[in-house]
Amino acid sequence: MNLRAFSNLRRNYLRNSASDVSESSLAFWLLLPAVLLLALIVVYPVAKVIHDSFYSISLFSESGPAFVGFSNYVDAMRDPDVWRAVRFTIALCVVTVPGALLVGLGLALLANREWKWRWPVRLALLLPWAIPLAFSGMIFAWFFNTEYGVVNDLLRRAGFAPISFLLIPQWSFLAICIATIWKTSSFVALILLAGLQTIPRSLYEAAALEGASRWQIFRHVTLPLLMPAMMIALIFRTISALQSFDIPYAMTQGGPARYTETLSILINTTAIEYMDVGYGSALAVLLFLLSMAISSVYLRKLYKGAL
Amino acid sequence: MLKLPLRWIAAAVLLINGFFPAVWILLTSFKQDAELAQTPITWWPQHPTLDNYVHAFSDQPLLLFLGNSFAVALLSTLLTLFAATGAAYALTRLRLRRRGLTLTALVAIAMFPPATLLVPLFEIMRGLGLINTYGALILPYAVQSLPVCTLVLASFFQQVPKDIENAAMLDGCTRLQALYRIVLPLSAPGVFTAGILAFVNAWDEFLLALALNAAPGSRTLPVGILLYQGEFTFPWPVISAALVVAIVPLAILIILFQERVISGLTTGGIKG
Amino acid sequence: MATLSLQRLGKHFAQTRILQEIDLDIASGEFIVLVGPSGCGKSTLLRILAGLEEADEGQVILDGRSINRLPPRERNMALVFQDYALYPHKTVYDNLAFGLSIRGTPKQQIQQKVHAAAELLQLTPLLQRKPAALSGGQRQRVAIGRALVRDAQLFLFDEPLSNLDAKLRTEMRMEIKRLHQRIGKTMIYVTHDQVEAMTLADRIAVINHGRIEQLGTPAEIYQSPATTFVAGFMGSPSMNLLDLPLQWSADYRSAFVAGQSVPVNHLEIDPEQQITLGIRPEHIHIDAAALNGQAALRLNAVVELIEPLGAETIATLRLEQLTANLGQYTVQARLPGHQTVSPGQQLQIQVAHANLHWFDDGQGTRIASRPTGNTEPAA
Amino acid sequence: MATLSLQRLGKHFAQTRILQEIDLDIASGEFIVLVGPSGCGKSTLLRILAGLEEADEGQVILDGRSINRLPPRERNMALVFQDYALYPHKTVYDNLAFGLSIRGTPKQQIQQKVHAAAELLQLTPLLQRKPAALSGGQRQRVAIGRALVRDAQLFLFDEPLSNLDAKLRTEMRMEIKRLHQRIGKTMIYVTHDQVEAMTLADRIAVINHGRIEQLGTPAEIYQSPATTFVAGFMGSPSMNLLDLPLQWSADYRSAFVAGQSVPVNHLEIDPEQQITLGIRPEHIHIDAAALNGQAALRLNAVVELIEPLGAETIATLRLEQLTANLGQYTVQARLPGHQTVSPGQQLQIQVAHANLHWFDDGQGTRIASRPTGNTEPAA
Amino acid sequence: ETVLRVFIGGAAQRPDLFRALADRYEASHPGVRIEIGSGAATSELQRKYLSVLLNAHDPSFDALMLDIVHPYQFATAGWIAPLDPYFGEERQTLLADGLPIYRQTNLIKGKLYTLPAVTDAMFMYYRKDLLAQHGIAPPQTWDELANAAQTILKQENNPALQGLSVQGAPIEGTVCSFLLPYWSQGKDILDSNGKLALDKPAALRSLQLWKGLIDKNVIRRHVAEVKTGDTVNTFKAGNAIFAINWGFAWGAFQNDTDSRVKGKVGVIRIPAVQGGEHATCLGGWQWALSNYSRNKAQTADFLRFLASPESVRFITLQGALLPPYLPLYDDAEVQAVIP
Ligand SMILES: Nc1ncnc2c1ncn2[C@@H]1O[C@H](COP(=O)(O)OP(=O)(O)OP(=O)(O)O)[C@@H](O)[C@H]1O
Ligand SMILES: Nc1ncnc2c1ncn2[C@@H]1O[C@H](COP(=O)(O)OP(=O)(O)OP(=O)(O)O)[C@@H](O)[C@H]1O
Ligand SMILES: [Mg+2]
Ligand SMILES: [Mg+2]
Repeated sequence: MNLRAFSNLRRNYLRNSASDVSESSLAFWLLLPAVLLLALIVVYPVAKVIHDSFYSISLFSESGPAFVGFSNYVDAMRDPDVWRAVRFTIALCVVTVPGALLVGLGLALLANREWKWRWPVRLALLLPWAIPLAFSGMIFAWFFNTEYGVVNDLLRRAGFAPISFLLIPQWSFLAICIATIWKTSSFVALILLAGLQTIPRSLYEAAALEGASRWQIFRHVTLPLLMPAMMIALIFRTISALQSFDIPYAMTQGGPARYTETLSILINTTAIEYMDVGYGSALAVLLFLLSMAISSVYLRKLYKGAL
Repeated sequence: MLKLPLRWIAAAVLLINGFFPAVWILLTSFKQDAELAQTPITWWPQHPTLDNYVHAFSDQPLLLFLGNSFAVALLSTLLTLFAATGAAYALTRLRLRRRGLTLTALVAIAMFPPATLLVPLFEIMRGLGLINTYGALILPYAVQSLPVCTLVLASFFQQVPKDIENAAMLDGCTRLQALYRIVLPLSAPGVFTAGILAFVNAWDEFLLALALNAAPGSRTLPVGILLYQGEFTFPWPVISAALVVAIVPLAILIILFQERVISGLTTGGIKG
Repeated sequence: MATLSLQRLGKHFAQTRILQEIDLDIASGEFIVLVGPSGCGKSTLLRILAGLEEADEGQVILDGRSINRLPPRERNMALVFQDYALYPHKTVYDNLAFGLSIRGTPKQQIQQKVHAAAELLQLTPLLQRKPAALSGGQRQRVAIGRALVRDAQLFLFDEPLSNLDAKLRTEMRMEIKRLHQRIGKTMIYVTHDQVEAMTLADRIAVINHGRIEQLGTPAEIYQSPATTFVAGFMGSPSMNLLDLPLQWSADYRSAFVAGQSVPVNHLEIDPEQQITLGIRPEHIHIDAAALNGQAALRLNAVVELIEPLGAETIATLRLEQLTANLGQYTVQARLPGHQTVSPGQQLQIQVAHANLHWFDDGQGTRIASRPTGNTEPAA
Repeated sequence: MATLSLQRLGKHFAQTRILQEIDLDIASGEFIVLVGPSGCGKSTLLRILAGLEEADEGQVILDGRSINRLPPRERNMALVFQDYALYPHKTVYDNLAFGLSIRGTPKQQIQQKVHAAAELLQLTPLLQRKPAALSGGQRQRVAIGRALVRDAQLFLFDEPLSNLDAKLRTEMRMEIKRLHQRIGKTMIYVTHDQVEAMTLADRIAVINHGRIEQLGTPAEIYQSPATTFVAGFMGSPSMNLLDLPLQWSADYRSAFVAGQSVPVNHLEIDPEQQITLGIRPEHIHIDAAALNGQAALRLNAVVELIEPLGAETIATLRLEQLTANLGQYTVQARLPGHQTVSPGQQLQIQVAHANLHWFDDGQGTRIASRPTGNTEPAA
Repeated sequence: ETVLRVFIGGAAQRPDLFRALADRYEASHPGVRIEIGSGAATSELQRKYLSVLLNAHDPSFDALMLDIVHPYQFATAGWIAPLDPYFGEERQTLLADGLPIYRQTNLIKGKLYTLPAVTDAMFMYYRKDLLAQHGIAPPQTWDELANAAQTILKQENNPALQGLSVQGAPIEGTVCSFLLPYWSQGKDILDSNGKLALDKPAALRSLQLWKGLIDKNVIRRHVAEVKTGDTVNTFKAGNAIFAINWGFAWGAFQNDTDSRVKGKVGVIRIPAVQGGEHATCLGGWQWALSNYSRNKAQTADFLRFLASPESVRFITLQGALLPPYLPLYDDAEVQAVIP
């Protein structure tokens, strides 16, 4: 071993000794509450779901749980219902995530401006969110109702024939998307608004002086500096879009003809209605893996670039 | 020429989008049941009535629900913020091995659909003797909000110029003091945002609240409000009235908080 | 092209008046330097010109048109921010290029301009860095560069060289001067550096408490400061100001200062007036030879403190008690580096009569020369 | 109390070496000034001392104990950040008070100290403002104040006065000097201001490319710069450096510069050596009288440019073609303000032999005096 | 002291009445305390709630009031305990007296799992005033109904007025709606072995009947969105001539303050298909014993009390709920409350 390598080694040793130890031990203590919470609340349930996914546990069957290896997963892969639900869920994601991002960004930009409409905008920004999720779907089911819905009332007034939105597959998809975007844009807007507030005013000033138009300022200053917030909003919005349950369920119960059945609805019916816990767990794990796969792209970006 | 109206139209659409359902609920809360079944539908209440509000308060202990929801939401928010602050600081400012892994693990929590975790969660809470208490909700809510709150806080901590924190440490702060006295106040918009996220999540949540906290005395709002419905009836007017009662304090609370958050908290601190 | 006229500009933050009654006409291509004590409103004035701050009163007229309401981006001005305001997410290159690319300058031209500016500012090796990885002076140079690459009609500089070393500062100063001569654009420049102010300015505006205290060429400002404030502010060490009691000669054509008769008949001085006498440190000589025989005031003094600066030495001298109350004064003298004095040393200092500045003690204004004067002046 | 010793300190960011082999022993109570071109590593060095940055190599020894691993707060040092680093959410008062209150100083004492510092820094009317509502110079003063109120054992200042006007800068400089004399604490001070460096320093360290190029008293640095870099860096305008071909006299005791014989037998000069001749601008005289009869080099020159600065005038002169390649040189001369020259004017300049600096042309190092010398020197 | 906890879902199941019964029981059984838990109004939410608890083997409820559709699942999952050990011969009388449907549902795989609590059935409500005005007699068959509705709709010419309001949303009520004409053809969906055995032609006819009603605009097109409450509201608002709904709706039509059809409501049995029999859908609630109860015997005893004819009579009289026992339908007092 030459001297240089030795001194490197020594340096590394030193570096990892004193201040690092105190920093990483502080890191440990700071992470502890979060870790404890997780250990207490999440570890067992998640482990149980994963465990159950390898068993055949149907509460309807007389026999007890039996280890079946990957057969639940294999079944899932072969199950056309699963594929249909995956397709629908992803379609929902593809529309509602960008949709909510766009609406949320618009709201956040409006709410961040120094103008007299700021207060109403901020209210508009959070009202959809303040209406509990359990009721949001119902309200929109009502809005899109053929007879009693506001949307059809407007259509009628405009001279169109009413549309049974929730009974026709394509329309019901649209209705669910609208409701979802409406409900979730608040979340996005709030995070983006917070992100906007960290951008120093002087940068806008500098850009304005350099002759940038509003759009250029937005494109070259606001947007890049908003990226971390955007990533956060994206990650969580995507995850929750993949888990869409309440709104589609309240609006169509997965109908018409299971067309709007999301993965979560499918899991719910499987595990709770049909009490097929093993299969349901396997589906839950698959949903988890899907979420992981999709959000890992963002995550990498997040801790490479932004964080 | 074309740009300006376009912007205004976009703004108007966004505003209507935000307001309409809430306004509709407000209007409904003044309608009578039968009015809802009329076709063509009515927009303004034909026979405005406050009965629904009376019912909202008399049929169910609405104030109790409000109080419960508030307590649960507040406590879980505080717990989340506490845990998330530490985690976010460790993630952003401290030397931490496997930072990426920690981050991923944290976010992964959010990826399990809560419905599937319900039964084991129930068992845990029963084991802790927390079933039908605030605790049964506070803990899981805190965990639910932990990932997003941590990331929001982390992104704010990241924005605080390092030298300001350095100055604090030179002034004699420990890392922790620098966190609580300098970094945290400078991240106020992030703290408030994380707080609001956690609070509203707790305020909104239904499924866990139904399963883990069914005792009449500690019931939260979403569960409580659904009790207005009968087996077959869904009395929108009364429920709307209850929703209005539930939304107004929340909206006021959030707006108050938001208005206190001024942007550009770190301006003037650093040259360059 | 760009004549700028500020008319009774006023600005206040909350209750505090920051600027008041700023009147300033700037010819096209002129180089105006703003100086003034810290917090007097220089940056605010620049920001109002750039459109970043709104004036509460008055007008900014550019080429005959009021631009009070014109948004910054339509003003086509370049500003070097006092606190840089670099884009943290862009590399140095992109920081420099942004203003050009935003206006659709062809890529190649951008590259060429940016590289030229970077070369000039000695930033070339740093072009791919982000601002966070730069030293203070490097950041400041990026801030300058961002303005220089622009093809603006008006250049505003807010203490652009404050964090650079003397050598670089000299080079940069030259570059700015050269640029000004080449493109002939109007420039407004805030600085605390005497040398910059004196060498760059066509005219200097001295601001105090939000007002323009004096506006004039560097020579005017230096040689005929309008007020004691200006006198004390410009020049380092600053002018020595002595509140002196005057005795008058019988014909009121000369006054007795420290027992010596000094002719004052060229001044609009009033026998009742209390006066302040100003003496620049560099006009205090300790060897008579330097005076070349000019009439001079001679005072005895003791050296209290010497500060050798290399090229020169600043000596703090206590005047010897010649008359009743002269002993309270200390003055600073600027002596050539080779002239050796030592603390405690007694000496006689001499100030040519022509180099005495006379101010009204109460208002601090310069006492004007008589329009029709039978001056009895210096060589 | 606080003797500080830096031993072979090194630091790099990514691949770039920022500091290397910094050796510096600082006595307790000493006032060290660091100077050097922008980006040379001055701030980095201060930050390593304060514990904000970790050295990659070497040791920082405080009172005999290595403090490399000591966290900042336990070092009890006060640092004025180059970028201020004020607490934006605290008022000026709280910014100043924070360091005291965090260490449990009694309220009353805090109040008293803060008010005293605010008075000194002319911040009293601003105590209730937040930093965002301050001007650049005011912010800088808060940053200074934050360090001054502290009872630190070591004070680090990073260009603390760069954004203040000349008058305030002079006052602040005096205050810092006074403070140093009163409390006798070790101070390390980065500045680009010649006057500050010369007046404040016990010793100056000139840093270049992350190395200490010369360490010495202000007089040493100024009068015997160790390298052409130091020579060029200290002094404004900087020393004129002329790469000259030398002809030798037969006995090698004198050399011919521009045809004139200059004695060099007091120097360890080598006939093969290419040399660089250094002449400070203030040593260039245009009237023979100023030489007081010293032996001098006389060169003909034409005035190219004059920059009147008030107290003095900087003249750029082109040397007249006396020998083959002298005409390529311009030199800057610092003339008293009253000496009037005008562009185009022909004159003879004179530089005393004693004021000539000799450097090795290749390495740029000063050519040392012979230890045993039959010097033939200046008066 | 023994504490028995009883789950009675929502207000529709009248926990107040059962509280009164529980008080009686407490009075006669010192040392036993009854607590009633509630928490979810709809049978779906109740099921969600209970399935979490029971899945977690939670002992916090001893007795459960279940929607009639749930016991089968709960029993197969092993969540509720058979009652046979606690009911010897009584079992026979209970079964004999119950409405026929309960004979099927109370017995699961030959074991007694549940006891009847309250019952409900679907009825055809109609606008007495409108029918009288147009001189039409209450219809007995679907065709009559269709004709009646069409006539009245034409003559009233009120765009808001619907012929028949019936549930079509994917809820239990819809299954009932579908089954009404099906049953009316004398068919059953379960064969004698309890297997699903749909008679296809009958089912088809049943669907055709609904489609016909829609085509004739007797039923509005959006029927697939209509839920029970919608029917109630539509009828209450006077916007339907006929409505099929559960027994509880009677109270709503006659008593709610915003009802515009007070005193104008008639009720008849559900029409039959041409040549078929009247059939209706029965719903209701049943008592079950949680398998995780720690006081099974005591709970069973309490259930016995709850299911006793006296208790049921009390509930019927107080709550205007349909009793699950045949003999009670002959009771004069009972007939006074329920038409
Ligand atoms: N994070 C970084 N990554 C790479 N290089 C860096 C980084 N931070 C600083 N540097 C470089 O280190 C060098 C020294 O920086 P430092 O701030 O110490 O300079 P300085 O002497 O204080 O200069 P100035 O007078 O301009 O303030 C600079 O050249 C700078 O570009
Ligand atoms: N937001 C504000 N509220 C109140 N006073 C303010 C605000 N911003 C600036 N000021 C005050 O306005 C005055 C002028 O500020 P300005 O920045 O123009 O000074 P300046 O002349 O540039 O000083 P410096 O040389 O220190 O940069 C200062 O006294 C400052 O305290
Ligand atoms: Mg300024
Ligand atoms: Mg620096």
